[in-house]
Amino acid sequence: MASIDYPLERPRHGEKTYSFSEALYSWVSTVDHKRLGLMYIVAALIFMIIAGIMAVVIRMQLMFPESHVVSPDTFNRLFTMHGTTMVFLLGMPMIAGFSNYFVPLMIGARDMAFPRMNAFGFWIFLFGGLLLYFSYIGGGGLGGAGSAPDVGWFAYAPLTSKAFSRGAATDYWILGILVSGVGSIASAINVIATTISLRCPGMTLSRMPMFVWVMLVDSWLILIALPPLNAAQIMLLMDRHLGSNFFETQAGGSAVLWQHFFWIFGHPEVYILIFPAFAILSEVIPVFSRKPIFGKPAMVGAVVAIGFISLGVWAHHMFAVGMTAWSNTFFAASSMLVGVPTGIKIFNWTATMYGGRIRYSTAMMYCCAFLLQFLVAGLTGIMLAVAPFDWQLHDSYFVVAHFHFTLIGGAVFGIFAGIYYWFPKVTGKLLSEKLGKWNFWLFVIGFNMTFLTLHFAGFLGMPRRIYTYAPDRGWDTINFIASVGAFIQAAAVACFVWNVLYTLKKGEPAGDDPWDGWTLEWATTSPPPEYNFEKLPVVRSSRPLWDLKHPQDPDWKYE
Amino acid sequence: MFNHAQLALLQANVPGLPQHRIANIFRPLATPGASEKNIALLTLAITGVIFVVVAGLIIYTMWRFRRKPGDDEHQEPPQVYGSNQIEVAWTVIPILIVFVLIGVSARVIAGVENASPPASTTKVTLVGHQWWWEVDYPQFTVRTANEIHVPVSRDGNNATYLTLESQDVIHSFWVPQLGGKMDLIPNRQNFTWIDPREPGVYYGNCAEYCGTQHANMLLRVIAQEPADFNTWAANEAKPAVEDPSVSAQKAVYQSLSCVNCHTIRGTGSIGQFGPDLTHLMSRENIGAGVLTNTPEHLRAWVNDPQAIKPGCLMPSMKLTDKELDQVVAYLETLK
Amino acid sequence: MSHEIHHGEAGERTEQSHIELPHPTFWPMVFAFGITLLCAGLVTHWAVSAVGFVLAFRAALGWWHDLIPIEKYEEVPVDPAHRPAPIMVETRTVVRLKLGESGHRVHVPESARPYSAGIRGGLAGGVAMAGLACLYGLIAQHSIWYPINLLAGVVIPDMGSQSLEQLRAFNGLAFVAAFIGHGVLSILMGIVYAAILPMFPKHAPFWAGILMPLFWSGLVATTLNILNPVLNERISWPWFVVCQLAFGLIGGYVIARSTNIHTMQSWSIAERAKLEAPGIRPPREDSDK
Amino acid sequence: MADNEALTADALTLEQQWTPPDRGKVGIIFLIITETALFSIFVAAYLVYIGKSLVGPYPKDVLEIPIIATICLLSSSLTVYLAEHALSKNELGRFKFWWIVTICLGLEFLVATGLEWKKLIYEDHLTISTNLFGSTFYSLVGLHASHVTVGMIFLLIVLAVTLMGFPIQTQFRRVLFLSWYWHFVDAVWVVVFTVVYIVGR
Ligand code: HEA
Ligand code: HEA
Ligand code: HEC
Ligand code: CUA
Ligand SMILES: [Cu+2]
Repeated sequence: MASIDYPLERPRHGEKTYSFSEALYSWVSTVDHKRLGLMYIVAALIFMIIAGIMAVVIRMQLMFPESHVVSPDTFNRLFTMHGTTMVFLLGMPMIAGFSNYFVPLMIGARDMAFPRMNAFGFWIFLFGGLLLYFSYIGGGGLGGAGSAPDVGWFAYAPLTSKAFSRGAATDYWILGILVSGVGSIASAINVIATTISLRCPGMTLSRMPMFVWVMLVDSWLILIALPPLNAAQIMLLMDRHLGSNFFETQAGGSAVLWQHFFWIFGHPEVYILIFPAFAILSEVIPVFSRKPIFGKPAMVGAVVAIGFISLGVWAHHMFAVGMTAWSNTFFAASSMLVGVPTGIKIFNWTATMYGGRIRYSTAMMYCCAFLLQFLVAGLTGIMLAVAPFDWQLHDSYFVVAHFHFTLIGGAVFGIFAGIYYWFPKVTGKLLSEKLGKWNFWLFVIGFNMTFLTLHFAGFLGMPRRIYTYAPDRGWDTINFIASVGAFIQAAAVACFVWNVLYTLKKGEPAGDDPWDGWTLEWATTSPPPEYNFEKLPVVRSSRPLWDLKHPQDPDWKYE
Repeated sequence: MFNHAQLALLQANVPGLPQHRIANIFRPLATPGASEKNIALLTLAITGVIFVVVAGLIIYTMWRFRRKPGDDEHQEPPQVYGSNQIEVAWTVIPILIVFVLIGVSARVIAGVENASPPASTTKVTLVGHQWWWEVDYPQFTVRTANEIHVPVSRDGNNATYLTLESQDVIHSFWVPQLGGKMDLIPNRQNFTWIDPREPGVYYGNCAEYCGTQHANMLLRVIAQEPADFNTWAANEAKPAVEDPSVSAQKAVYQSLSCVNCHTIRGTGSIGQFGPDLTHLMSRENIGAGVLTNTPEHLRAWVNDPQAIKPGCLMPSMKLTDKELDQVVAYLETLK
Repeated sequence: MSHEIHHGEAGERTEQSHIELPHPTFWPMVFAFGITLLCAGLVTHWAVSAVGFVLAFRAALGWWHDLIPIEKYEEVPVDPAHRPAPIMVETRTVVRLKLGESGHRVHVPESARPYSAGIRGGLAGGVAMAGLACLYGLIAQHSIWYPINLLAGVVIPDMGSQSLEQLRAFNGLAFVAAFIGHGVLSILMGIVYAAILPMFPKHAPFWAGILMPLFWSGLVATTLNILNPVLNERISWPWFVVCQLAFGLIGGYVIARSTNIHTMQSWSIAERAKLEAPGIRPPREDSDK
Repeated sequence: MADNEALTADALTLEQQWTPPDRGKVGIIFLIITETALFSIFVAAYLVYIGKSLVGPYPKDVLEIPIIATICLLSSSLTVYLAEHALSKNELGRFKFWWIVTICLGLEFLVATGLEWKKLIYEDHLTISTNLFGSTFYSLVGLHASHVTVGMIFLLIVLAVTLMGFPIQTQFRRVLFLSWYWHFVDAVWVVVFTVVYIVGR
């Protein structure tokens, strides 16, 4: 068995061509963490394009008041599937993908702790996602008119009860996420076990790269946060199929309880989604600034703090359900407190760049854009956390703008930075910088056109999830600009796709260590062999490759 | 299908009442909205300053430390690992800011939520339905739909207290210029209050996704001088107008299944599923704000509500043209 | 099964011809598919679940077989044509932070005020400020509780509707709120001040003690109607500024009086543990304290 | 170069001392942690809905404290420990004995639960859809019982292969982890028992 997928620069010894079925077989039966990681990332990107196209349709419908691009029900399905896909089928597998590929390489291991469970995790995520999408065909029950879920990505009860959500659409939503959630849990356990048990000699916890640290905390958050969602979904499934009454308000059940359970998951989830970006920035910024990460212990402390505080802020999504003044105050306070460790991260990245010699490749540009956009996102988050302000902003387009700033300006920009940074390692080819710049600027401009403006729609009272609006409410210009921005974003993503395809065909060879990096993955070939390292490395500091490149002046003397 | 853009131009105004269509949260005209605006401004100022300082720092760093063409390629910059002192500073300063914000939020939260109703106040029970609002005035035994009439509260001592309930799924009451939202949740009662300072029609939307026609679950709060409000309420409290000239048409209405879903007080029509039609013609809008209440629109609505508000819970009744004319003629007398 | 693992420097080559890796298997994939079908049966047809169950069951057996009695491994040949380029020693030097010193890898600053000085300073400033404020209360309103109640107006909404009488009287909740608020703010301010003091130029600390409170007063003045409406109505600005100045000067004085200690941040662990031979860095006078 | 010599020596000692924790152990511990998170939500739902049922039957009318089942389940924790201990000493006979005892105790628990449910359903007419008590009771106890069942299946598999002559000593690690899982299931029962039969009544 050998790799057959990506074109390699160096001819492989004794390479032979594989037939399609052999290739397929080698992919479905692989337990190699790199291939699985790659499959995760590719699947996630495909889901992102699908959900992105849905977003473009949403924006087309909202471009003008009273337009009829899609019907109300279709619109509701679109935003539900868009949100659900982006969160569960882009965000979650991205985490698994990046950590699968790079954690073993960075800690000097040959594979993940449980390779077979790793494969299982990927496949069940994929099948779960496909099951969700199967609802387009089977949502009305076999033979019935099909339809996808239309209950919003947080599926508030009792809209999801049998009485208000007929057909099987909501069941598909539950099952799809439940099934793919099993994959997330499996991969999280795997990452934790790998980092704890498979570190190469000398890789103490304090020497572990920031990337690995953040992924470790992220996996921990997944383990704590996902089960509440799964539990609530199981209850909902029982409500719908066995007639239990958890969220049946007619029988005394509580609609608010679902919200608590969902957000006990949901808030940590948003940090789960942003953490990979944090992880990637913590690797990319130092390398392109030519300096070690500033205040590593504080950075580690900050992620851990975010991981813990974020478990206690969930009800800031529920300021309008009529909680007592005490609860509202408590959740407002805890939400604002998350800003403190997050601030530490922003400041420390900036300080890493300060005094450096910054090389602006596309990866680094995405990092810088992240810093500025995520700053805006975080500060609008603080506004939302001020409960009285949130009574106005809740469920308005301001919230939509806030979370796209965190999710695109934050998570997606971070992921793109990571892709530009590690693409040469994974494929042996450098992505075109020229196309990369196009991709970057189009994305940044389009993104700000869409979502900066949408903040103001929120100020003018525009609620979210409306399929249409009257022309006299003062929302039309804003929505028009936002929609144009969405097309520009689509062009940006298309640029990216083109860049990847083009590079795979004709890209420049990258060499093993194109960025002059410091972590262990740059010590092996691009792409790495199945066994990663011929000899498992021994490390003495956080930057093992610095030590080798500067034998006179190694890090280990100073840490 | 209807061209809504054209219809919107026809929108009739309540004579003399300004229309507050642009629901700008920074132009509040009631106490809760005003205190929310104040704290919003404070928050915007604080976050604005943070943004300017931090973004300035980031941009400066990005520019100042970029690699320049003339740089010595044989040098790496100094390797600085960190600084506890600076890090403490940028941990503690945000804590300070957050501490202040928490204090102020706590006060405003309690101020709005725990305000006790003054002795004389209008009480309204607002019940959410998929996709319309039932408005009850227990003090006046009035039940109407979609438009919430309240007295103006110029000096703030004539506030209206709303009890929020829901018949089916969660909805949310949001009239931005009057105040923030409060959800209407089945199997639970929520409370909120508004005290519009100026007469006018305040626009708002249902702010919690509640199904197909969530977008067309619009809200209007109509703030009137107390005298006008009382006149309105007195009229609403009466049973439906008996107009002998339309008794034939009334009979047609009553022979149809409309009566299963709609109430017209004083007649045999006692359905509870749809909006109360007793004083239908005193309303500016039909279908929770999708259409203005003109005879043509009314006819169009009764003819085929699904064409106007697709998915709404009133079926297309498939009336003959004749029946349609008669039913609408009857409805038009319900002043 | 031999399970040797060889360690070496990153990128080092091995003499082994084969490396053991887990054997590929498709059973996990089939298992996942089975489970998905099992669930999908709920919304389609029970037969789908049945097929899913059979698949999952068969796959579980297959999976176990890969693990038990021993995990299946495959021997992957080490590919001599596919080896990382050796890691080159870089010729680049590293810029020193200050010329002539060894400090090119540092934690800055090298010496600082201890945090305890910050806490002490913050407390001293806080006490001074509170004392002055109470003095003002005594003189202007014949009650030391008056300023305390006003301060509590930041968090307590009904302070605004209270009469002058009530504001003069002792109010337990207000006292607790004001005490905690004032105390925490004072201590945090002190810590910040101590932390950033070494970064000021020489006489700056003194001026900071005066300028910062003035700046702060200005900020408060513009936002006080939102921050604390009660205080806004009743504040006496001269006293307010004096109280702020008292905090700045006294707190600043207490902090500035403390001596710098070495942060030792720039020392390597070996040095800190006194393991490293001398000579790596120039000797210092006040190494600890 | 002195430095390099120091390095090599350093590397060698590192390699010898480097014994990170067993991955299986880490895996099972974190599996237990997520399961705990899952259970805590069901427990939370149970607590929230205590006394909220609109119609009967109510817990105090129909629930009887399952003393014997509880004793069985809790003592099975001890027996599984004894079995695993015996296996670590390579005493196969004792292992088999205690393992079978464990299985019997677990089975007794499951049977008791089944009988309890049968009584509740057919005599007291409490089903999952009757009221909130029914919903939360069956789901929480059922979730626990399903975990017992899964544990039981694994216990039986181990027993079966052992009786078929498979050298189970070679799988000591896996048996150990299974016993940890079993302890976890017991610990959860303590919580469920407290919540359902003591607090909830
Ligand atoms: C990646 C995802 C992500 C991230 C990181 C965040 C980060 C934050 N979010 Fe956001 N949020 C979402 C994704 C995210 N959010 C999503 C998806 C929703 C909507 C879900 C839905 O309804 O569909 C949402 C909704 C949401 C709400 C509910 C709004 C509503 O529905 O009414 C609130 C309310 O408090 C909130 C707050 C915050 C806060 C305080 C942060 C903080 O963590 C931000 C911290 C960062 C900073 C503050 C900036 C940097 C700090 C400094 C420069 C230091 C100085 C700063 C201070 C002293 C303040 N978010
Ligand atoms: C990671 C998360 C993520 C990401 C990246 C995005 C990306 C985008 N989102 Fe979305 N969004 C959510 C998460 C996300 N969103 C969530 C959670 C919700 C809430 C859902 C709910 O309310 O339930 C939401 C809701 C939401 C709404 C509100 C709907 C409503 O309330 O009515 C809108 C409206 O403008 C929107 C727009 C967009 C747009 C324009 C993008 C763009 O950035 C998309 C850009 C990407 C593309 C455009 C890809 C297209 C690619 C091509 C065209 C190339 C073609 C190539 C090939 C064929 C190979 N999103
Ligand atoms: C199955 C129940 C049902 C029947 C039968 C029904 N309606 Fe309705 N009707 C509704 C509902 C529900 C609404 C609210 C729709 C919305 O706004 O989403 C409504 C709204 C209306 C309105 C607008 C009221 C307002 O204030 O917005 C009018 C007028 C009306 N119906 C008239 C009729 C007439 C006339 C008939 C018979 C020919 C009829 N309805 C039959 C359920 C029904
Ligand atoms: Cu009602 Cu949205
Ligand atoms: Cu949140």
